[in-house]
Amino acid sequence: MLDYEIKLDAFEGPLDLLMHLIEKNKIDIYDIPIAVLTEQYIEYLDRFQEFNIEIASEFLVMAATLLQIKSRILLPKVKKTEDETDIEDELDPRQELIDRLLEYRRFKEVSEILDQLAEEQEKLFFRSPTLIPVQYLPPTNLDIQLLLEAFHSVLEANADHTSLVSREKFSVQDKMADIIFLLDKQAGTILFTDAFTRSGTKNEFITTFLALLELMKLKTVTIKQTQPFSPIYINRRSEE
Amino acid sequence: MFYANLKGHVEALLFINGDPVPAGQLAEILNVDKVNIEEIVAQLKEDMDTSERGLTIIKVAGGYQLCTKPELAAIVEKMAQVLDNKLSVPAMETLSIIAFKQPITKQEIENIRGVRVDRVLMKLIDRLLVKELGRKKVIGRPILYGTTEEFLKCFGLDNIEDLPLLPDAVYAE
Amino acid sequence: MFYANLKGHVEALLFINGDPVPAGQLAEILNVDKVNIEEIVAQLKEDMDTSERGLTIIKVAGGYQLCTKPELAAIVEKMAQVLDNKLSVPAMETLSIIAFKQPITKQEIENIRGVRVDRVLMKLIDRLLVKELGRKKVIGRPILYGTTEEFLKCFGLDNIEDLPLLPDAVYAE
Repeated sequence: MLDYEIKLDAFEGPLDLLMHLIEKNKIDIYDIPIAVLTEQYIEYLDRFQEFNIEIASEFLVMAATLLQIKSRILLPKVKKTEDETDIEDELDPRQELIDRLLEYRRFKEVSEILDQLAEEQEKLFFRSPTLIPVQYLPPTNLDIQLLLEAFHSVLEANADHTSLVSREKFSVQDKMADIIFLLDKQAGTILFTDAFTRSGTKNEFITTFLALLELMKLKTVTIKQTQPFSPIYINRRSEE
Repeated sequence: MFYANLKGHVEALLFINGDPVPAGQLAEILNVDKVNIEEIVAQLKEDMDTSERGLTIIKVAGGYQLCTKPELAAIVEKMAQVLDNKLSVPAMETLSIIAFKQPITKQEIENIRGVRVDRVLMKLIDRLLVKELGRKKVIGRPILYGTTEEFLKCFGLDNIEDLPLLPDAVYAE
Repeated sequence: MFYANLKGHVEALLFINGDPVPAGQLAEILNVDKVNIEEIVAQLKEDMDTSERGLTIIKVAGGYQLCTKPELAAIVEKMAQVLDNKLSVPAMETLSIIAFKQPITKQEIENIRGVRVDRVLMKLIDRLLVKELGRKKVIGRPILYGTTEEFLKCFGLDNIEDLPLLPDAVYAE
């Protein structure tokens, strides 16, 4: 009666069930009596009480494979013509199954070894790392020549601007970007006066003011003052 | 021994780090050769193992790590919240296949185990024991899986070559 | 001493517990009296302090805690130090501007380089090559930056006057 309590998921799969039968019947894995094994395998499947389609299909595929091997063994060997040698025919029809079972068994054994390793390792206890703030050290072997070259390349890149358009140091475009950048950094609101605190030249003040007007025209920002002489705020309009 | 005075330094560094520390990193910090570090660690470990100390050193995942002695596990467990992290048999089998056959695709694992491994594989990835390594250059470009550093730590292996030899020579490809 | 064999146990328990462990808890786990724990810890601490160990025990917040010896602080800190071997081109350019034009504000650097330098500047400060010097007395009181002593060392300079003279008087504002 006990047999009827066998559950499909007691076996991890068709190979596991086959291994169980092989061990139970002390079968030589290299010389499987395929008829006996097939019979027992199918008998087991019949006894399974619960029938989970997804799991069962894997077991059924194996049953079909076993039956196929069995029939190939039973079939009389096809006579070969003199030239033709059918390699497949010369192979033991069981060979593929034997290979699969051997490989499966090998990994079952390995997993037991790994299990022991893990068990040993579980006896060791560690401590969590102490957090030390990362400190970056300065680079080594820098050359003063490199520094000089870097400076020259900056000056060269800058040369056009400084000589020709020195008065255009502050463009309305740049200032607009500046204000947007500040707004983004400050969660969308800055003090009106904050937009002006840079180099402090008159030229820059004018440019900043123009930039602000442009942004208002584009409806990118709004200006708010709750009462006379209270601080003026610039707000970024949320994009709807 | 010449560098005996550095034993304490090594111990302090391993203590702070918690995780395995490669010999090279210790060598750099202490400004000695890697071979010196190996000597220092060996001696430090011997000191620890031959005295009434509670700690020892293991070589794991490419580095040295400080840990409690295995014989104290019962005592330490009383304090540590020990989670039952044991892997199920299917998970362990799948993991061994991946460990020995990596890089390997899901389909290849399933061919060996004879069952679908989707859920088991997800579990192993969740536990950080297995990771994706890339894609196999065949039709469908299936994902290739392999083991992680966490895997080495869990099984006390210094590197993947430390895996036990497969029992059956027939299959040594 | 009677409980000397428990020294290793105490060490292991303190090791896995990052936080201070009260004597009472240790006593409970090891099944001895609290006063025994105090003796064991005292002896363990003495062993540690009188030998070439890297660790010691402190009494803190009502418990015992394992920590690295104070004299090893400098070594331990090295663990978290990262040597940045190369400066990127933008970093080098920004550094050169600061070196030759110091003290200089961020805005002034940006005016010369034509791009925002916030991140590069942070990196140079992190790398200890640049520091804040004070604030410029203009509206907004922007921060002034200059080079550090580390900077001199990195470039093999004795002092800042050793910087080569700029070839072009035009740029000396």
